[in-house]
Amino acid sequence: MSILVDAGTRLLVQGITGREGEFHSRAMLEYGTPIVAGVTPGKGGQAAVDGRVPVFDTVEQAVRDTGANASCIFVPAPFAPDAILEAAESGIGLIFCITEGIPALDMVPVYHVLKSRSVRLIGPNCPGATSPGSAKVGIIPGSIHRPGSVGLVSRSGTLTYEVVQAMTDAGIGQSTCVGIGGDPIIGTSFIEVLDLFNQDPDTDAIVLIGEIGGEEEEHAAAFVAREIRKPMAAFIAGRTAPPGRRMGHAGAIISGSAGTAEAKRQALELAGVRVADSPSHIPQLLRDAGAG
Amino acid sequence: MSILVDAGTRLLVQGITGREGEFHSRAMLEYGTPIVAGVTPGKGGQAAVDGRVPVFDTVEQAVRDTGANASCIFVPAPFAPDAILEAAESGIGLIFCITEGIPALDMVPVYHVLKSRSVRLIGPNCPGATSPGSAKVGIIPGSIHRPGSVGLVSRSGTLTYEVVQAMTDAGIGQSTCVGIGGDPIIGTSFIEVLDLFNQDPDTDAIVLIGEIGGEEEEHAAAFVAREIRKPMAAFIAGRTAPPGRRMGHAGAIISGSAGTAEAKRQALELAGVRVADSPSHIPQLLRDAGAG
Amino acid sequence: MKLQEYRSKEILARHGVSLLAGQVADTPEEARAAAERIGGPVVVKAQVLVGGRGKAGGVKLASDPGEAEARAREILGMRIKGVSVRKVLVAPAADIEREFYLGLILDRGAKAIIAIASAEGGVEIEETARNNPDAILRIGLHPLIGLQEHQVRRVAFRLGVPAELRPDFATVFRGLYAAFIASDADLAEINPLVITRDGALLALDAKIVLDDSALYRHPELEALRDLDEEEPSEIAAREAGINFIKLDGTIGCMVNGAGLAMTTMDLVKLAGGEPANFLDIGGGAKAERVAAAFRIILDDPRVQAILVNIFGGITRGDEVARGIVEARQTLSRQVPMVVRIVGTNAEEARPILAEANLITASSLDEAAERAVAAVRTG
Amino acid sequence: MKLQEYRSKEILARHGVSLLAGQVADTPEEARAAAERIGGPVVVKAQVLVGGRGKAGGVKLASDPGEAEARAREILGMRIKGVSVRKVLVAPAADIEREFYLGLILDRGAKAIIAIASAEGGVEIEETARNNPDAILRIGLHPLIGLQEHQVRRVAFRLGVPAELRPDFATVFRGLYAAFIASDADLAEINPLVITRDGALLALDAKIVLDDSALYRHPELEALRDLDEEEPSEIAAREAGINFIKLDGTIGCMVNGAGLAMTTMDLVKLAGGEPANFLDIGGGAKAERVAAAFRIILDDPRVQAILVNIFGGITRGDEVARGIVEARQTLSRQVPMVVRIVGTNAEEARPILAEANLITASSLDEAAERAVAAVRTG
Repeated sequence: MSILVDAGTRLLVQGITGREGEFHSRAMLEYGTPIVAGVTPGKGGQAAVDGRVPVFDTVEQAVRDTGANASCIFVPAPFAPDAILEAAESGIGLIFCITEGIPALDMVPVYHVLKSRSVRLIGPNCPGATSPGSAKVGIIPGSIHRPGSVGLVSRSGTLTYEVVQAMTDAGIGQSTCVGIGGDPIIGTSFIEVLDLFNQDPDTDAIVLIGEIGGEEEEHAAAFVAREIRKPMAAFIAGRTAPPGRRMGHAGAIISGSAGTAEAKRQALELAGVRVADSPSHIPQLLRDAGAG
Repeated sequence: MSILVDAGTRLLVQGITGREGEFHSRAMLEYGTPIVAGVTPGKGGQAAVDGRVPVFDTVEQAVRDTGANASCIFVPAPFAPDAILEAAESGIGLIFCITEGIPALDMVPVYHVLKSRSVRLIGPNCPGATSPGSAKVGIIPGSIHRPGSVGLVSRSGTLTYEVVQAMTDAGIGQSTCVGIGGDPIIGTSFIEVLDLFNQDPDTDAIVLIGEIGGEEEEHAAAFVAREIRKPMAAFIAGRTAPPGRRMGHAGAIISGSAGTAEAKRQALELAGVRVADSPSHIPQLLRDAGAG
Repeated sequence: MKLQEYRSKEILARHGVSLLAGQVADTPEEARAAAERIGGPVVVKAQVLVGGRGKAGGVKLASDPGEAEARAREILGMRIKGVSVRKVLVAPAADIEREFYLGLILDRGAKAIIAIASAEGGVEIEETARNNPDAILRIGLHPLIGLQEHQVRRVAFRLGVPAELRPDFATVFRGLYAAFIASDADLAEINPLVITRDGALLALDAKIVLDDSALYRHPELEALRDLDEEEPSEIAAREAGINFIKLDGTIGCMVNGAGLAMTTMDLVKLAGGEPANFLDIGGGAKAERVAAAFRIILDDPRVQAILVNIFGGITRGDEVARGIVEARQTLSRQVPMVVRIVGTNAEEARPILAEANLITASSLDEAAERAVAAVRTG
Repeated sequence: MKLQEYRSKEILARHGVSLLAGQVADTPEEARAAAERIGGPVVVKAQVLVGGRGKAGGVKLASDPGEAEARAREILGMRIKGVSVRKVLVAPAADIEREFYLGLILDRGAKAIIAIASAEGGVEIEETARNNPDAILRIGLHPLIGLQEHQVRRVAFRLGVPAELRPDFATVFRGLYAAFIASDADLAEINPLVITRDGALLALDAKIVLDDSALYRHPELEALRDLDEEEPSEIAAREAGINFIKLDGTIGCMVNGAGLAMTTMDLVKLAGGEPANFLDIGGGAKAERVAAAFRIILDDPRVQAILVNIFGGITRGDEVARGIVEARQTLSRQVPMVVRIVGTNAEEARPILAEANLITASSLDEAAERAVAAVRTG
């Protein structure tokens, strides 16, 4: 039915007693995601989110006492890299880091340490992932989803919601929607998520939402051409973005001639992906491709 | 016929123009080991060892021009860790570090970087390896060997020679003799070499030469009990060594109650290994075990 | 955040990179004084953050202080790629024998710093990459242990640095790396790194680009930001916590989320209009931030309509709607405003917008079309 | 190389670890003066490199300077595990509420530093490991990125450090780690780390063991070596570049290679004798080094015979033989000498040894037996 998160997810929230952490934990609980523990150093023994979630001082304690198997991090940027490492070292195999504004050089060691331990990190600066009807981890509004068989992967936040809403409005449900984050250094690439969707028997078609900057979409296109036979549609934001300027996301910047929306579009089309001019065209492209 | 080094070895010597490097390179060439290149930064373009070996400034150049696939390092301790990393990064898959006196904390990152790249390091502070009749890498005197089917692995230098000589004198030849080094942090453990011997069809029996300090021999014993069905004999040096004193090798120190010769002997005997009271008894123990 | 040449050099010098620092001058007279203090021939260099100043005539030699003043007079006030020159660097002229390129950049693919070097210095590395890619050496630094000595040697040998200058080269390379790490850079380059005829190794020009996300821990670097070259509206936006980039069109955009903001611009263009800006108002979107965003957008006299596109997630649509209505009343100039609010509390937002007589739209495509139409008919 | 408590504390203090440093005294009078300067009750602690000084009566409280002098008089000159006390540390007495153990050690198995902590401080960690292993927390530090903040927190929470002292605990832990790395230690421990009744966190005792292989880059630490507690013969050996450890037997051993040297000792024992030393003369074995080795061995009046065991590899047997013969002539005392030389140029060595009337042997077993026999008949 889904990838990454599902009914078996036992979620830990790091930074659960912060404003953002508490707000989104409540939304996740309301969606039905089992949050088994929270961590805030120094607040161990308390209960967060209206007394519904036990709080621990360390991830190690939380994992030992609750069997948490995934973590969602809302810790502020200066402390988030350490929080990621703590989760990884405590046996958490899947980590979502929602925090934005983490310095790129801080993420370099974190990325490589996690890879060497085969721990999956989604983000940072990502909205998380939702498997409609079973679990949502992160900040994607639960209301926009509809269970179904189209997987979606995106570097963006609200743009993702836009596309998901358009799909839901058109009656096209989602298996899982994953935001991988807009930073230059992120834990999980398009390719890795595409691979998961490709292997997921309950995902019949895939939507990719890219944007300017980097070469992730180009690499993804090469992977699609080589590996993926499921119908795909895509949208690339930033056709009108000027070169050399950082468009909000630290990763969204056209450097020299690299990273333009046009190059990404061409690469994807060459790989057989239908690329939309507007998010609202995605449902039709999926139908044209035989999905939905 | 052997493990690690053989007729296919294309050796590079780092520090070839130093006194030790040149002396032992000559001995290796005389033994028939193909030394295809030497490296001494700043001496690129020269020829070392009586004009027989071309010298390069960097390992990268040497590998590109000569196809070297193994390296033997005679670089002084302050520069040896960098030399190991240089070899590993330049595509060398097997590195022998003869250098002694490298600070242990320098070896910590080197060890882990090499493991992550699947590069095999033997040593440091090791005598190298010889596959009698085909190739010798390092400083083990070539004259003491005799080709045969007993594999030998040791943490020591001259003690190894003693045992090899005893075997050769008794008519027992060796497939390969490997010195893994006497430092606390070494690249390749007893277990890894035992595993290679276990898989080598031309090795019929195995000799292990251990010494006090650490728990390598105990771990090896557990591995032997689990995996090895070939006859084995062993010798452990240091039954009379006092606790708390470093017996020459940085790794040879009994700490508290750990690392004694007696504990190692017991662990090995429990695993079915015949443990000799004197190096000279090894040949008889091998015969008793049905080998040689 | 890009640093000017003279700022970049200050940082490199602190990390042991040898260079001819020179002095910054705001006026031709200061340039003369600087040349007098330096003595001998100098080079007068425009300090701008855009590339190509050499080709544009922004770098000139002067053999004496009088000439330095004259050259500075020519360069100061000059416009290079739309940026007017307000500062020059007066530095001793070097007698160059060879020029190298040496740079470090954070590579997104490798998730590590890579070193880039070329024996063809003095030209942009992108140009060398196009014309003579084999002249470029790239070495990935280990993400956890950083620059290693063998890598320094490898670059020195590949560039053909003479034996007697290899220790100096190592000092420069290590200094460049230390500066990169210490300042949380995205890029740090020396171009050219030169060998002079009298056998010295010197950094003649340098460029450092900082990671904006790391500026919070480098207030001393944040203070080096060159506001002269920024649009006043962009400065105001940064101070208000708004991501804003000025463009040339007529339709101002106010959006929550960077990807959606770019998409909104794209759809304005697709509908036949021209976006006047990129604007991501961020999460929450409080009333005062909305008001600030409107002021910043309307500061641009070319703006003839505003398109507001909010996808409510954390942000609640009715609050945004109220903020828009309030903020609109405070504006000095009124333009047609197309507002699209979806997601959380979008229903509640609708009557608020209707009451204020704002143009609404349910889809983004429709919103873009209405904004374009408003400009056409406006 | 082990450092005395007061040296270890000096290093930790430099890295920000809070402690009651105290003053070192060589005489009871100095101890009194130190106590006067400190004021209030003090603790007088024997400075020796062996463990168990507390149980041996080497640590005593004194409530005033007069008492401090008296206690110092008792401790100075005392023998603890064979080492005579030459220095005491006079430190302010702390009013202890809780005691922790906190240590870092280079772990051979993990090939990384591990942190060890226990809420049962004040006793040796090996004892806690035996009696209450669950009280010990071990955390492996990442070999490439080192100590992380979450590890510091984890230890603090596990030990139950009160909230108000957690920042101080973090400073201590980070300081211990920084001291470990900066001094190239094998081990660095604070035991006990205490919370006093007035709520301070202090390192009351500390121990650092340095990596001998790294001393070449720490001349300032090498200078801290406490020669008082070493055998003079071991000091002489180190200066001659010889690996030498004094033992209690009667048969001196001179061997090339550490493993072979241990084996030679083992075989002496197996043959019924007692080795007088471990001695690895190293590679090459030049004549002057051989002579120095003999002098060092014979310095021990118990030595009644010498067993020389050389396996020629790099070392050429005939050269060693000549060195032995020459060196023997310079010795003040003659004892039976059994010489076994094998390997490179062993053939050429034989006539040289025979001519000098040295006892020879072809196998190591035989050599050991002859040395034992020489002592018995000697």
